[in-house]
Amino acid sequence: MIIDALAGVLVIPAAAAALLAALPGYRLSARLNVFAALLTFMTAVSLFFIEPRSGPYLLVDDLNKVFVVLTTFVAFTTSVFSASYIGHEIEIGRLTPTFVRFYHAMYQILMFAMNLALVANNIGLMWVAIELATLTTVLMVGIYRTHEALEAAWKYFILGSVGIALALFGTILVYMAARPVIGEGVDAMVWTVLMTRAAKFDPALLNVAFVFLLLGYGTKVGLAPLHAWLPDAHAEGPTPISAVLSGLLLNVALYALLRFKMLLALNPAAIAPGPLMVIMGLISCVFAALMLYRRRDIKRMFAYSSIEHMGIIVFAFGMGGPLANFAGLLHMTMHSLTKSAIFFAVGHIAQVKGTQKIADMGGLTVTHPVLGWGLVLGVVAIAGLPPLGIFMSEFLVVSSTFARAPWLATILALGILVALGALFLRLNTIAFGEPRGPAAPADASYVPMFAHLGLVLMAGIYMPPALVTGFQNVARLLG
Amino acid sequence: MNALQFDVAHLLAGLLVLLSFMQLYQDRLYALLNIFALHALVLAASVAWQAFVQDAPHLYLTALIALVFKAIVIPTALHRIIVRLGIHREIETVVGVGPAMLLGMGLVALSMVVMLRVTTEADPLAREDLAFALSVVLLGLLMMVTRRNAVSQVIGFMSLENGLVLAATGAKGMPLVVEISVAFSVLIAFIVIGIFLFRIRERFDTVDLQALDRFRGERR
Amino acid sequence: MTVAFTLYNVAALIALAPIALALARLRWGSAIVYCASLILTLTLLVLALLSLFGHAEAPAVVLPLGLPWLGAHFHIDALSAFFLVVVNVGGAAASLFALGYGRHEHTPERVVPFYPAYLAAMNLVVIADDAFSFLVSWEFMSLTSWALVVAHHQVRENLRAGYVYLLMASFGTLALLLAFGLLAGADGNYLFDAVRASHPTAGLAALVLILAVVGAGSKAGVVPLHAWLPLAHPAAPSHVSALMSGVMTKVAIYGFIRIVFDLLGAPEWWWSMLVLAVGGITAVMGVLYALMQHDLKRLLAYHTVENIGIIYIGLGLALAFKVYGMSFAAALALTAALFHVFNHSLFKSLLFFGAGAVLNATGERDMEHLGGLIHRMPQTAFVFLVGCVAISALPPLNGFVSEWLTFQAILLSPQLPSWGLKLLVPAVGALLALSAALAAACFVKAFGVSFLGRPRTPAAANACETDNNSLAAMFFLSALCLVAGILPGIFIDALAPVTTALVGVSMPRQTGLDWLTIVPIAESRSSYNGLLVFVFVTLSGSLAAFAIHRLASDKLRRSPAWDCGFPVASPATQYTASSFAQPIRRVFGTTIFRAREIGEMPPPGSTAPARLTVELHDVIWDTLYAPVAAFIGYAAERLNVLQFLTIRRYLTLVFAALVLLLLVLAIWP
Amino acid sequence: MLLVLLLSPLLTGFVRKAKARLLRRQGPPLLQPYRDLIRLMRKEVVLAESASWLFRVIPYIVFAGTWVAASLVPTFRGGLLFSWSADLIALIALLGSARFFLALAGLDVGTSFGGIGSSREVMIASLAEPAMLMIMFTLALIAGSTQLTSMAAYMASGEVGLRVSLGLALLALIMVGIAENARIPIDNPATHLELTMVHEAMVLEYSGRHLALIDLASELKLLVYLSLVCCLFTPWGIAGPVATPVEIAFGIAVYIAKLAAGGLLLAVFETSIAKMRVFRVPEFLGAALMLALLATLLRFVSGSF
Repeated sequence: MIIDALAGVLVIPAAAAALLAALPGYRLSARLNVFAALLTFMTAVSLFFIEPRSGPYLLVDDLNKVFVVLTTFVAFTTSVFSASYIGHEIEIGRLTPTFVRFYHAMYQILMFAMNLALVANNIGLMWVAIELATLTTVLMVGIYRTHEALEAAWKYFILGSVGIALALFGTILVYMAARPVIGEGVDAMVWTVLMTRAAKFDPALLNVAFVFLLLGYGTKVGLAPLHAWLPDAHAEGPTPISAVLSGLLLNVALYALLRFKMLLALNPAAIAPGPLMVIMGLISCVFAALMLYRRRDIKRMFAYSSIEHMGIIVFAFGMGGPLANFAGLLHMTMHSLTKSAIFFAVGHIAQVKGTQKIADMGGLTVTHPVLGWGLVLGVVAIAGLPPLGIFMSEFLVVSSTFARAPWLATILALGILVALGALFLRLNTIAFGEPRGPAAPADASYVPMFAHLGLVLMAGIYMPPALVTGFQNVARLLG
Repeated sequence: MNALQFDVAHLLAGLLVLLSFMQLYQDRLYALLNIFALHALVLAASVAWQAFVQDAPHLYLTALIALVFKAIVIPTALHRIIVRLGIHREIETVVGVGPAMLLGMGLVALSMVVMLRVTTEADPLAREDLAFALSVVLLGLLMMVTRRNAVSQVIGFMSLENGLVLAATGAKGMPLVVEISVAFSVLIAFIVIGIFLFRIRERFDTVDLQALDRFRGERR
Repeated sequence: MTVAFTLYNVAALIALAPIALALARLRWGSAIVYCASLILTLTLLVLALLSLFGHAEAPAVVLPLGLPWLGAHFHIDALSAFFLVVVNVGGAAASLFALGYGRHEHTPERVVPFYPAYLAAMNLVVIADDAFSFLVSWEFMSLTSWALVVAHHQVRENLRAGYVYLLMASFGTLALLLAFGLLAGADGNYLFDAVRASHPTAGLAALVLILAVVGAGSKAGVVPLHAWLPLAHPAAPSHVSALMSGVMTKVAIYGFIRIVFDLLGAPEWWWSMLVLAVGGITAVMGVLYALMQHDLKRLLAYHTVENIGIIYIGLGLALAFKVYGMSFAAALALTAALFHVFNHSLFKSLLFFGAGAVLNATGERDMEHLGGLIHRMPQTAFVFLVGCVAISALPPLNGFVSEWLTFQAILLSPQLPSWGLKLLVPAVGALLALSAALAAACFVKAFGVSFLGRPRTPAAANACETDNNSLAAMFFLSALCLVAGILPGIFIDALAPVTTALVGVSMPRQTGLDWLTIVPIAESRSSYNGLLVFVFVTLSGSLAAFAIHRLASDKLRRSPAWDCGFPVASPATQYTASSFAQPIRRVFGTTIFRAREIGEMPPPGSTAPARLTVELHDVIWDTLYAPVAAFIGYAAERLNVLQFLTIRRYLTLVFAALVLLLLVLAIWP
Repeated sequence: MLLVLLLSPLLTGFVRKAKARLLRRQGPPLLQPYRDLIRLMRKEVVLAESASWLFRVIPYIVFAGTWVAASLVPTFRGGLLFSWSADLIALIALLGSARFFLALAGLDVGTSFGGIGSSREVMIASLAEPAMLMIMFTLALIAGSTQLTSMAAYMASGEVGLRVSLGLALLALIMVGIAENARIPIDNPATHLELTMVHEAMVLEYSGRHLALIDLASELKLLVYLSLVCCLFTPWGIAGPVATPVEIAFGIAVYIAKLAAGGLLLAVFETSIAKMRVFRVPEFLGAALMLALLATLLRFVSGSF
């Protein structure tokens, strides 16, 4: 092939973005959006079969392959969902066609940015990509132009930019640390080079760098207490974007963190990044679990649950070790799939009920059985009940860490339990009981939602050995 | 590099920290703006000096951006905003000046301690520069969280970012510096536009709690 | 081979669930589903019996499911086989009952799909051979039963019940998860064989034991973890309540036995004390709670708690004997516990079926609104009476036999060297005796108030006998109760392989003895022959009847009740459930439930009725659950402030975090 | 079996007579109970309309249960033919089931009196039964068996001696027996229209042969308890499994003598004490339970008590 798959995952979205920006008309652009996403996804999958060479700017290895494929897949399904969602938004006039055009272009740019962040072989490039992704999402969160949306976007924007600044400082520090060893120039920012020489870097500089990176990218991951932007951004933006935010952007930021963690892990003199991550993960998990109780807005509630799960994942990676890393990866994958599926459901629910207030929706399994039971299934999955995949990952996280750090694992387990309590408390009101709110039938596309849930279910019962070995390799890579 | 170059660079960086302190001390908006312009000016100078020392011509571009955009355009823009919103007589610090200064001292000391643990084979200029840059960043952040007024918060953010640029230029041979400074200018432009758009007077977000509740779609 | 077949059937049950979803709306849909699950459970039952009596160690089956590098292991040993029998007897009976009962279901699509899945899950728990499969099936069991509990979700209480239930279930699962995490170690040896091979240190084992007591106990309904049980069991449709009470709690017992007796290795002496104490308290508290109820199904649910306590007493004794190497005594105690497991699964299902039949006929669960049903539904009344006699541990039915065995085990315990046990065991024995007596009282109340007397409401007066399928199921179970009561030897011998596997030896063979007597230790010590007692009683009874009717009068005249000369027509003058329990409430309730009776007399001359209100407090709930909930609520409320900060404050948070971390670096050595 | 059947009314009659004598009354003749029974048998049964089939079956069940229980007690000779078919626990349980059904009968007609009766009956039983079981524990632990014949045999053999636990058990057994047989001070078998009555209230609706059976059953019950005391605490004179007619005759004589003594004591006790309020009963029985439990504990703690 002329351009290899690696470039493909970047070029296709970029081109699509340009095209969509020019293209008027909702239907066509929506289809094109879906098509581009699908194409990107297939290119990403092809990464597994034809190994492209990693250059000074682009890199592909087992780690980011997993991320890229996951990202592109969820991006694809989300684009399918957003086709029907946005259609409804236009009907009720919440969005004008111009904004829709803008929206689709932005969507592809976001894909481009995230893919770039994932395949970037250069810490500077990665930083730029993540900043780009942030700015894009800021614009999309504010797309409804309601006061609340602007409010949320503004908050996201300010906190995000501070995070970006901190991350940049960290990046500079890493460069400073690398320069004496590697020498000036681009090489001192290239992952592949950094990894080989990391042992000789100045530990003190690396430490400071990691602190800044942890806070900078941690803001994007949504770790407490840096999470403030996340719930509102999820609640006020269009639901597809909430799905992308929860399902993908958090992962991308997490990916950056992981890379730097690996870098630090290679340097014996530097502080162990693990404990920091474990503590922040625990704080986020328990904090978010408690925050779930007072939520009245359905999307905001699930945003907090994202924070909780990010906490669990970061905790797992912080604990390290092949088992915990495997669990973390698995949990991240499962969470992306499940959470985006939930947001698909929530999006349609909010549309049919005409509100996001939990109090105003009820008895969903009676009025809209498919949506309702879909939501129930999703919540069951996200709460970590079998036979769905998250149970497996949580089982691995808790049981593998309990022998090593009983108290931490216990706290985590209690956090999970508290969160489960909150989720089902709300689920009772939403899905069961006397029906409330309009009962008009939903013109929804259930395929993406149930595709995700189906995958999660399958992973909970049977995982293809190829996938397992892949994950195990990555886990070993993460140390 | 010889001692002179080192001293000059050192002097400029130190000057930046000093100016950050003065910003922290100032509570009149106009004065704040002027000091910030000065801040940007010094930054430009130090960047230029770095460009000369490292004979890296692209850094001149960065210096130019700093000079034109930060030292001239933004301050004037903010000036006009202040006039437009009629908030030029605001005295609005969260903690008093004294405590703020003390905090600033603490931060500078902290950054020194953290940075001076860096082993010495990283060249001294880099170390000193980084120490100063870190203090500038922290002071900028401190400014953001101790000021109520949007404009002064923007200024805080910008001085923070000056610290970043200082660090980036101090890092010898660091690629993408120009791009980064451009990107940041874009970011700041966004913020300023945002202030324009939302007519944000007091804080970044609205005053009264009911409004807050409405915004967050929550009822207490 | 049996394992494979069992798995096929389970798979068929699981596959039945989506089919059921499709069929649910059809007219005969639910009937088809229940019929299918009846057939499948019967086949499973046959398989289980084969592997129980065949004594052929079926080889384990490994499926490429579950944990990737481990796979899902399934294995049937004697213990699993026995519990498979319990599960599938209950399952078959419930399916048969549901064939009739299910027709009255308004929203079958909320019940039918989950029902077979629930049965499958319970089977899977019992045959799982690695920690992951075990926990998956365990929690899947909770999940499906939760779905069944909230089937009638329009009722607020049911939703709350389901909520509490799911929380407690997950809590228990987490405890078990931690226990297995400890057993498996950091490198994750989740296979049961590997766990057996690893010998945990004393402290570790102790922790695991406590976690097991908590984890399995929260599902079995051990006081004080029982809170969900009386809420959830009545909420579900009656055939499901029967399964939850009669079978699922037994599956929990299985989990406990599996961990403590099998996986955990040599026990410590104080373990048995813990288990015994838990059992005794559970038994008495359960029956006392039950006495205070007047909701029929809730009363039954509380009795499940009591019987779980009795079973735990048996297990505790077995542990104690095992510690001190008194294998035969251990075998006796364990047999008693397991036999009671079986018996309770029989009569508790039977009673819940009866309650379900009553619910269908009258639409009432509250005994205060029932009465006189024996006239309208005599057959149901009869089988319910059988169940009552059985659960009240009265000869010649099965409940008595297992309690008799437990008493025999208690009588062996003075040989125990440990002083703590010497003091604890008789106390527990007294508790056991007390709970048995109170149980009898409670079921006099349950049967008397709801079936005897005069109907208290039109609904009760116009009730009609339930359908034949339900009756068939109930008669089937009562027949089993009788057989297990008069021919216990067979069942005890069937338990021999289980006890051999767990404590090394088994009770002496019983079926060989003449007249089918059971003799736990030696005939000079104690023996019981249900058959003869039954025969004697029937003989002398009929003899007396015959003699009197032949020699003396057999004339009979109907007339209004005499009632000491001043009968009152209104059925409201009958004793109600709460008034029946009043003396016992006075004796026990004042301390345990802080029960108070407030009588309001109208002023002289006013025609207002006098009222007597009784208020009871669930002390355990108030002292254990409420505070936790309150704390979480408080924390949530406090933290919720963080949702409403200004951006500057959020920035302050970030700033603080940054400074904090830098400080950490600064003071880093 | 027949013997106990025949003796039981006599015992009741004797107790009544003795009481009357103690009260300086003439009192009914000794054989009065027989006459009552026969008369009742002859009478027709008047059944309440609201009574169910259960109501008519119960008398037979109660009678049969009690009778079987009675016939299990070795009265005058050990090694009864089927004594191994049920031990002491089973015996208690049999009496328990008799009571269970009787209480049901009280509720069946649906009158307030029946309700009072059975609710109080079960309250008493719920305390008396555990006490009984505890007593049984003590004895079983001493005798090393729950098998009545072997227990009696062991007790008869002199190696028991005087023991604290035995004394406690005896005391408790007597208290329980009094409660179980609805004697003063727990209940008053003589009266009807008294709100504190228990047993009589339960059987209020019965008449004719049913009443006869139930009365017979309660008389049997009294006999059972007395003969329990006899065979467990004063097991002298009980003939061995293989015994000559002379021994058997002697055994019977001794047995009747014991019964007479017991009845006399009972009568004395009853006349010398007043009926207590119903809600004092739990304390009375609680005391019995505690005594029994104490006895058991002592036994558990060391064999020497």
